[in-house]
Amino acid sequence: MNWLRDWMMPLAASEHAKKVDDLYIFTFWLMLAFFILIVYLTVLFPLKYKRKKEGVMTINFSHNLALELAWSVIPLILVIGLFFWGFNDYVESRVHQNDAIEVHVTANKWNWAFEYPDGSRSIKALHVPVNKPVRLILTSEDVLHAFFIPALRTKTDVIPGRYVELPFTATVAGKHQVFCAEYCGRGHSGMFAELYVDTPEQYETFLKEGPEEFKTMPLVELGKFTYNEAGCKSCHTIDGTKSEGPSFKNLWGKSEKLRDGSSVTVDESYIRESILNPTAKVVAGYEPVMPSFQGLLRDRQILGVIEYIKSLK
Amino acid sequence: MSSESYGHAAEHAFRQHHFVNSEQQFDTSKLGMWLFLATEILMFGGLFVGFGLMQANYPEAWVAGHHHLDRIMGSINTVFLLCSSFTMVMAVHASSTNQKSKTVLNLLATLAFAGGFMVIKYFEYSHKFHEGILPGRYFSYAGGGPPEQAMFFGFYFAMTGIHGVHVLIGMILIAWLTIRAQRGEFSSAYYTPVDLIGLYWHLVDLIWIYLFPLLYLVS
Amino acid sequence: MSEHAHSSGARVYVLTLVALLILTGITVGASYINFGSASANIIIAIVIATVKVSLVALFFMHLRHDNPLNAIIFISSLIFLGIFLAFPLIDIQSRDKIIPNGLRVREQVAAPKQAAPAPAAPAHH
Amino acid sequence: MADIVATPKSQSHGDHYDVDYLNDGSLLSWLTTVDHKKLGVMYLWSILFMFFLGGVFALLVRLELMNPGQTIMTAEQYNKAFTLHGAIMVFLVIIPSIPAALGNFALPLMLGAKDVAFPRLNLLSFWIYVTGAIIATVAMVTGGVDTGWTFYTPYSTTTDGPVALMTFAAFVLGFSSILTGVNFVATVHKLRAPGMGWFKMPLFVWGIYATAIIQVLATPVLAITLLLLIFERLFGVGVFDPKLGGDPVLFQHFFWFYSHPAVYIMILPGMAIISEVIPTMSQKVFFGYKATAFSSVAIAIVSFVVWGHHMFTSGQSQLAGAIFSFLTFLVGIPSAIKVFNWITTMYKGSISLAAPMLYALMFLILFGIGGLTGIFLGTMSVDIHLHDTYFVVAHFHYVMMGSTLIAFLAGLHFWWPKMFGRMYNERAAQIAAFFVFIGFNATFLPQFLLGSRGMPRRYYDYLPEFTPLHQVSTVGSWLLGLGFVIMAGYLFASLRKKMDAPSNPWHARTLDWQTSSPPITHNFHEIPVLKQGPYDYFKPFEPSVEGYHE
Repeated sequence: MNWLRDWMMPLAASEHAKKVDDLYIFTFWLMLAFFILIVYLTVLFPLKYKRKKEGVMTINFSHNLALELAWSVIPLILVIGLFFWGFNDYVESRVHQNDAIEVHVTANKWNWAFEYPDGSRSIKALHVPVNKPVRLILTSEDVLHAFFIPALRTKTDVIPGRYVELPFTATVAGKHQVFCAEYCGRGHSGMFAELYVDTPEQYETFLKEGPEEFKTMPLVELGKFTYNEAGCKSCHTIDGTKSEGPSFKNLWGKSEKLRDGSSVTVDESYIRESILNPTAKVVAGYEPVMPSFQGLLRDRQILGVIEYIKSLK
Repeated sequence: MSSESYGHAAEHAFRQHHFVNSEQQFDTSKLGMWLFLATEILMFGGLFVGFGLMQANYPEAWVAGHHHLDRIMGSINTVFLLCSSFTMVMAVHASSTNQKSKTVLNLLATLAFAGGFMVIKYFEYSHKFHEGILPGRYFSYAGGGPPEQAMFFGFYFAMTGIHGVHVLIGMILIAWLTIRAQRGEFSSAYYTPVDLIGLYWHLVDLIWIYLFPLLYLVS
Repeated sequence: MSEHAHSSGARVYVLTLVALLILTGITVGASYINFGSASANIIIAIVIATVKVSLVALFFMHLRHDNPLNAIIFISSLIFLGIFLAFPLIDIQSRDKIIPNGLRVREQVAAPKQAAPAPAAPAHH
Repeated sequence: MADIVATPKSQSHGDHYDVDYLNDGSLLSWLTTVDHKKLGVMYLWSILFMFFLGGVFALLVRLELMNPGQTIMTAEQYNKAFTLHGAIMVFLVIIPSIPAALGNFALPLMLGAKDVAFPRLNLLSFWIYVTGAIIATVAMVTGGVDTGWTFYTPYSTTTDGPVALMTFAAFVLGFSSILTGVNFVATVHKLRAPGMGWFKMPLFVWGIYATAIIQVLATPVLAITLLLLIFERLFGVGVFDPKLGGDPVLFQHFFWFYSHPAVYIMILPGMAIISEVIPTMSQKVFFGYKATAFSSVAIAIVSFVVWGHHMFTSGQSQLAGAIFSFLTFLVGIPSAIKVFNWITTMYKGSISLAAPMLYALMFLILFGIGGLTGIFLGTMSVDIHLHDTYFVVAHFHYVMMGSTLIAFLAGLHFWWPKMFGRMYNERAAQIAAFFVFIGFNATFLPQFLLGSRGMPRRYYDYLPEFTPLHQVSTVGSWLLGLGFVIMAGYLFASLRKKMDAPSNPWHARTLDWQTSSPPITHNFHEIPVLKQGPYDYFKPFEPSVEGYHE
């Protein structure tokens, strides 16, 4: 029956997903049997006993204990069976694995951010190693969201002010879609993320160097991507207007006056220092509010940001 | 039920045409009132459930919040409402036994107790407003304490406020009853309105019996 | 239609009122005494309130002599209220309290972020 | 087909007494009428108007989903459109549809009563409904609401727009529902005709009675939930807002404590109509009368303890989830009993395939799908995957629309001759039923597949791989709309004819048919005295109203 499963369900990327599919398909056949019975009788009786003459008396068939017991007790036994099957699979899927890799997931409107055990982070792309138990710990910064991975047949609501967990072990390497499944406003239908189930080597590389495309993207483009996704744009504009931080427009090569009175030329090393240790040299007229991006941005991303700032003339 | 024909002149004027006799009408009205009271219980019940679950989460805030409430005033109000319930039931009793002046007197006494309750509530509320004890984000009490006190007072004002509205509605209804009783409209043959509004009034009392310890006596 | 009016006369009402007032005194008095834990005090207060409510319902509201249907309605509203309280209570009492390793520490480090947009919450504010 | 011979026993009643209710009194006097039949008819028109409005929003939503990306509206407009579609259909159409419109009209007639227990309360309830509808309309035109009909916090407490007003509208509508429920419970208890014991009541009455119990016990909780939500928005009390220490999951408990039983407020009256139409159109005694009657009440009670199955992924505790899952399965059993009883009732009947029966058969199939797919959703591990996807959307549309609304149409076609004294065009009714059936299934069957493949609900935009199924669904919705247009056509056309309906076109045995079509103002000339059970089609008809014969 694999064709049926493939037709109805997305790819199953974990053992749990396969179990869910088994139960789903089993329930499907069982319900189909009942449905066919209902449709058969619903069509048969009106055709067979179609009114031929007005005003005839019909039989007095008003109850039959055996029949009534049969269609009460048989469904009862079946649904209790289904309950235990479904309950069992559910509990199994939520068992806490001690050696699980803990990834923290933060949802906000309308973005997913991930933080790995070594402190590195990614946005809209979750990397996990294949065949290793993973434990997501999720929270939301604003409203309810839901982290939904169809390929793993799992989902959980993400609740502000609370931590919920979502354990899984992905067994099929590759890229899988993640949706937000709890309505959260305008950007709800675009609140995607990708789940990358990596081979152990790929995962190691990811932790060291960031996602694959970081290595291939042109530097300026990577810088622009980082500017948009890593949060730079919340405080630094690119059109020259003043925000929490200095604008990036025409910043390159400029001589900036610092809070302590000294001045500095904006070059590669100053930008790098400002990203990794932002409070060391703060430009006059600004508060030292920028957090460090140490561990958050890979080397090539920092280079990209520098190139991007260069390009903003 | 009798099989008497519809539409003929009623045995007395209080019967609506779709009832067979006035006993059926009385029973039906009373059943309707009890059903309405059940909805009231579940409506207030929702508040109690929310209150109780949040109390389990923030016991300190609840204790801190209750310290702002005056146990003495609460107790006096409880006594007022209990007495008003008593005078109300006496009014029902009097109206069902054709004692017109006793009915009116008891209804007036009920009104007086209810008025006393509202006056004390007014003093309690204005004292709290004065101190900046307001629900939710308007809570601006300077004396400190757990921040969830704002939530406690959200419940306090919601519960006592909705209860107070019920008291007010009850007072209006009782005032209307008093006028009708004064006109001699009630007798042992027809005192349904007194009985039904009496039931309503006792329910308002019942709710207060739970509100009082939960709000004022937490410690 | 008025049999209940005769069966519970004024004397019963007076006795009920006296009992209610005494119980009010007891519950106020009990609130000054510490019974060991906060929940013990609450339970005592609720038990007394329930006794008072039963008195009002039975005598003032005439449920004792009334059509049993009315009592059934009253009691079933309480039962459904009980259901309404019980299930959320079961839920809240049995929820997993997940405190991830090191999360609290990280939260403290991250605390000043509140001033500036945090990198954990980049873009689209 | 015999007409009623309703010569009044006593001429003293005067002419007014014999006028049919439709022509009794000026048009203006309808607005203050306490006649349950007129109120039923006024509810009917209001609900049909609201159904039209909700249907327009539905078609807009489907049109937007014709293609991925922006098709005809922006994301904000889409969010408002589906919210309004849901809120209108749930609060203004489906919940009042059968009890308030058809129930008001038929219930007292079936009981042999002159009116409901509290006619003035009935009038009040109608005007509260109208007030609620007006408030909802004001909320719609002053910006609209984008919370979804479920008003989940904290989104609903933080989003812009007149959410408090919309919530207040639902709050007001709740009171209309409560008062109707109170009225019906009292009516069923106290106003049954002489000889009508509990087990001689028509099953429609049982169904409406069970519904009324839920309305009385559950709706007050909705009222207080919405009130707390309004407080939350106005004062920031924080009960449901985690930023202030509250618990958003608690809101879901509050909401579903009402809204799950509300699903049964919607479906029980539908089942009630089917229990009336099938034995009548089959001229067969109802099979398993007591089991069906009790299963209505059982469903009503069990419906109060299953609400948590809306919350398996919500962060509710696993223990609570397991309890709710188990109880959910139990509620399936009474439904199964009903389905088999309906089918067995047709066995060896004398079945007419007139329009009401067509809709009843349609109900059996669509409710079959709706009910059986519910089993998937009750199973915890499967529900985790299916929750908040199109599978759920399809499932509840099969139950709410495919079942309740189709049953409403069955009832409408069943009682139309009684309500308005006119027969509609049977051929046109068959064509409309065909389009409704094809259109409905084309709209919602693909959505099961969309859901199991992982398409989340309330999405304005979607991945390209879902496009073909969405397009089938959208085209289906137009066919469905076409069916309703045809229906509106022949129903309105019938109203322009002269009154031609016989008093008992379906040869029914219940009391509502033992008076003229349309009924006289006071329903019956004499109090009916029950001579026969409601479905005693195995013996000759013995009217319970004196002077009535077929």
